[in-house]
Amino acid sequence: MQPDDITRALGPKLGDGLLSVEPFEGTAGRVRFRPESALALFEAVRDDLRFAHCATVGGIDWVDHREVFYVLWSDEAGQYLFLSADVPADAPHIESAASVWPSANWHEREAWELVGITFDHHPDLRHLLMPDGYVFHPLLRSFKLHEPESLEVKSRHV
Amino acid sequence: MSEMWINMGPQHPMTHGLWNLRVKIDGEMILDVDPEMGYLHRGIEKISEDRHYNEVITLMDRCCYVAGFSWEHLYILGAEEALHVEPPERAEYLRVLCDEFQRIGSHLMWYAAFVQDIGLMSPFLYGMRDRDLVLDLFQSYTGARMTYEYMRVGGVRNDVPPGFTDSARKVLDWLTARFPEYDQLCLGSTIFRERCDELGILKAADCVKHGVTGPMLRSAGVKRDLRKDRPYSAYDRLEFDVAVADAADVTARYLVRMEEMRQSVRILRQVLDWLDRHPGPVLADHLPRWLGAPYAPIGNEGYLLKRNYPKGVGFSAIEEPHGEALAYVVNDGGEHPYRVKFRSPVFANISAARQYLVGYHVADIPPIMGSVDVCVGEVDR
Amino acid sequence: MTTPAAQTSAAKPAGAEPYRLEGELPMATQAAVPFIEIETLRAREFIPAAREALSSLIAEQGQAKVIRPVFNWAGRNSLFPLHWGLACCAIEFAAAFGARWDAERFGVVPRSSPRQCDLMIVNGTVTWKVAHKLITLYEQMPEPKWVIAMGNCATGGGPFRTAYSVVPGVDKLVPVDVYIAGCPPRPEAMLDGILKLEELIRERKE
Amino acid sequence: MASQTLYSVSNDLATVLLNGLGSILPGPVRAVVTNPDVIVGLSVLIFAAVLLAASMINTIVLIWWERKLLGRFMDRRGAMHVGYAGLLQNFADGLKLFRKNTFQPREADALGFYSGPLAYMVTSLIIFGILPISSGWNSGALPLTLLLALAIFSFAPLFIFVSAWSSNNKYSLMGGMRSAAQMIAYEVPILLAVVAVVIVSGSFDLSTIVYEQQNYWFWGPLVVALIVFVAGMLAEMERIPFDLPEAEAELVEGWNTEYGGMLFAFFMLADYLRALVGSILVVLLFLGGWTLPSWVPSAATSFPLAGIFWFMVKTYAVFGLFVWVRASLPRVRTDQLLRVGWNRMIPLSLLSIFLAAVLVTVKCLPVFGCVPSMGV
Repeated sequence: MQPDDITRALGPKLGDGLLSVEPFEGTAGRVRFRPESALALFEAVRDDLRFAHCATVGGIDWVDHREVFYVLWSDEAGQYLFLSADVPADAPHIESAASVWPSANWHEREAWELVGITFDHHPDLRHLLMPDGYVFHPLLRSFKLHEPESLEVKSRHV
Repeated sequence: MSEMWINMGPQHPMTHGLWNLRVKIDGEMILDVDPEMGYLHRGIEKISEDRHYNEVITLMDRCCYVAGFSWEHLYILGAEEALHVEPPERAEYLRVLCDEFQRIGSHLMWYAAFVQDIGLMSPFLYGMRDRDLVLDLFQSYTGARMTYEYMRVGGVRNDVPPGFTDSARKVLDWLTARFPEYDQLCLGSTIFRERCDELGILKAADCVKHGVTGPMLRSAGVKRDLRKDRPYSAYDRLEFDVAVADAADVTARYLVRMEEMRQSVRILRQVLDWLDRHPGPVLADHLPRWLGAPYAPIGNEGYLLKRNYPKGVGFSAIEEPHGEALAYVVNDGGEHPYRVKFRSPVFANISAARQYLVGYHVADIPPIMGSVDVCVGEVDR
Repeated sequence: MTTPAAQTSAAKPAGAEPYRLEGELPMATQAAVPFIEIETLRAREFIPAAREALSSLIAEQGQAKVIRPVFNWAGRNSLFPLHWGLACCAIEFAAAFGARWDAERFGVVPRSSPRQCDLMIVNGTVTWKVAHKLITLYEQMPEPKWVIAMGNCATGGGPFRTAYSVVPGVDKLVPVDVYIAGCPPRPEAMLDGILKLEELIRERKE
Repeated sequence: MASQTLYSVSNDLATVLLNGLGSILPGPVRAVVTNPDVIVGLSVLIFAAVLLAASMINTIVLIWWERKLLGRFMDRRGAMHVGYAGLLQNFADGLKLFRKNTFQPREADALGFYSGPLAYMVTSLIIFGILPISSGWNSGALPLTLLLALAIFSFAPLFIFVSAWSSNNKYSLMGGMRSAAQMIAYEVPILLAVVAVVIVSGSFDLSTIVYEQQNYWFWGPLVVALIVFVAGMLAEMERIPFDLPEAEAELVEGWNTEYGGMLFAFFMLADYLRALVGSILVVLLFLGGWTLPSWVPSAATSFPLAGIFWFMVKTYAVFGLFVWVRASLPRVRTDQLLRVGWNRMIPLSLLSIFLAAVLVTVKCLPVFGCVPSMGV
């Protein structure tokens, strides 16, 4: 499957929700889309392009905005497909893919927890890796790790 | 008896690691489960952002501690793509060697843990005994039993020592002779079949729906193996079959893993023959010194210089012993990776726990979760 | 010991009447004097002295020469570690119980219930999420108990000491007796740590 | 020499001791010391002390035997650094557990929590008072010893359940329930299998049953009963493959999850006491007790205490068989266990009764010689 095929299959359904389809080495391509049309894209990708397996969902903090990416696999095509959407840093939210691919459930919980991207209509958006009540999102660029020395001093005072 | 929730974990003999399975039971029946992860979340993805490309390898060994080589390989493939580096061919074969021995080691560890879950005591010792032989091989060329730091961006750290291939063949011969023994201890036992047949069934459609991969998926009859479907390193030049079974139950997973070990032996014999015939460099020679140095020279002047690598993203997928593992390495031109994202197969396999646990007995939890082969290190990262 | 007997005997003038045999005591007329008090009166001189002598004998001689060494011998030769695995070191912990190293030679048998353990081997990275569970487990173990920090992570955080979720050393949570270096330590190193702990127990003074 | 019992020996010993003591004491005290009641009391004490010491030492050696055997089955060596070949290992374990801090969980019921292990231990010990160990060496002369032994043996589920319930732990509770269900399910086939032995031997007395086996052992003609009995005993002793109540994989330590220190040591000891009783019962009922086949040279049976020696050899061999099973079989599931118990074991034991009845009626065994008549 080539990027052109993907554009041809998705373009009519999504309209301007589909921003671009770039070639990406080792995969069928990288589909950039607007977060508003997420659910329609997911269903189209799953039903029309037959990408039934959602391998992972992740987020990247680009400081001025955040990127959500989905990695999908199709047995028919034997290829991976990347979907990625940019969400604003001040209100990072996108529609949950858990209704389309149930496997996205935990990956979205992790992305919410670590990168701080809210997934709307997620069935069970609670902490997965960090204890309940943890308020930070560690994978943001603004979250700095401790230096060992400062940690030493701090732990002595605890 | 009324319904109640019980916590299995974080300290529980069933878990084989640090996680908590909350189980809602009615008598001995399982009504609902809720896996609770994160007890081993070490922030590997975050620490990687503070480390040089070769330093992340240290973390990868500890990410999945029973399959360190596979995770090294996964990360290295992604980093090489992000940094636009090509390894020499011998290094690729050496990586396959590491991978496949690691698969055997990991499956033996799984075997040891799994048989203990259903109450078989001796095979645990047998599995550990034979795994130690594989670890001895690793030790002979990496110096470590579990945490190797062997692969490098652009190749591997060093070649195997002289005489390695012969001793490796001896280990393979020994293992080949042991496999029927393992089968006899498990499949030959009526109690084993009574316990494991038609247990923990997860059909192919559900597997795909819930992201379950690896031996669990192949035990449901789906012939998906990234070594065949999306060959990396030298796998396209090697002959092997993908192990599949149909029953989708615990016994089927056992069969798939056993067959995978046999196929790994087959691959390894080809790799060892190739290594004997094709000497050569194991590290790409066009690398800058800090990236190509066999041992990372911390404090070296050149090491601390700001590098301006061509920007790029690396995406790699390998068939880990537990399933499909992905790495996504974003390189923004700096000396550290901008973002590293890993996809752990066990993460997805556990997330589907409700699908294959509900409806069975409490006593079935250990064999079912044992057949999933949980490695908490890579789930929590 | 002193309270009831001392008060009642102080009420009576000491030595006013000599102690008599039990059969001659006018029980009927002195019904107010309870039997226990008579016993106490008769044993008044002997019991405290004997008790003191005995206890000092046991404390100084028996405890030091017999009892303590015997129990220390028993304690150090039968260390039951808690059967749990935190991270990488847990695999080497398991390997130490495998056929090649066989930690059971030294009487080390892992038990799953903390109630039956006397040694907690912290074999891996301790995160803040598991910290309170670790403390609970430690408190569930009956005295006397020991802790071994196995590997660099348990000792000081290891390669993850800068991470946001990792406790930099388990000695921030529970008292540690023996530290084992290594990432992960080899099974030999773990056995060596257990033998070091046995030396500690040999010299135990309580 | 007339048949001796351990009790009669201790009675003789007490008589000699107290009479000797009385002869050097003044008159009024002598009358007290040589009083028959005092002699009986002292002989009971001696009897109990000897039994306690013998059974405890045997139990601890049995644990050592299991650990060494298991080690060998698993390609390792087992305990070997404490005492010669690790013989003192279990003494160290016991002493250590004795020293451990004993405590009860906050929500536990103190009465059940403390009395459960004690009662379990005591009932397991009582059985040793009635088991014959060699010809002329009954522990105590009682009729119907077999019945009594099995009756006391079946007390255990009650105490296990009491201690499991009162320790207020979910795992303990589940372990206790499994234990009760399992033991009750396997009492029935055990008793029915024993009936076959009783039919053939014509007695409920263990000494008589052994005496009847002097010509041939019962395991040959009653092989079905032996299989049922051994399987049932495995379940009663809660050993793999029937160790569900202590199933380490799912229930942390089963019903003794909350027990530590000395109470846990009681459970351990009582478990192995029961294992010892089980092995002894197999030897007594099916393997001829202390007798040896006639083709064995007489030198093997003529040395002092030969009967006890061969009896112990057989007991440890039978226990070794149990260990072998433990080393090579996985654990079954509760429902499978109960299904096997009710659906397979009971028909099999009924079959064994039928076979035994046929054997007795036909009065002739082509292979094993004539069956003695009932004689009752």
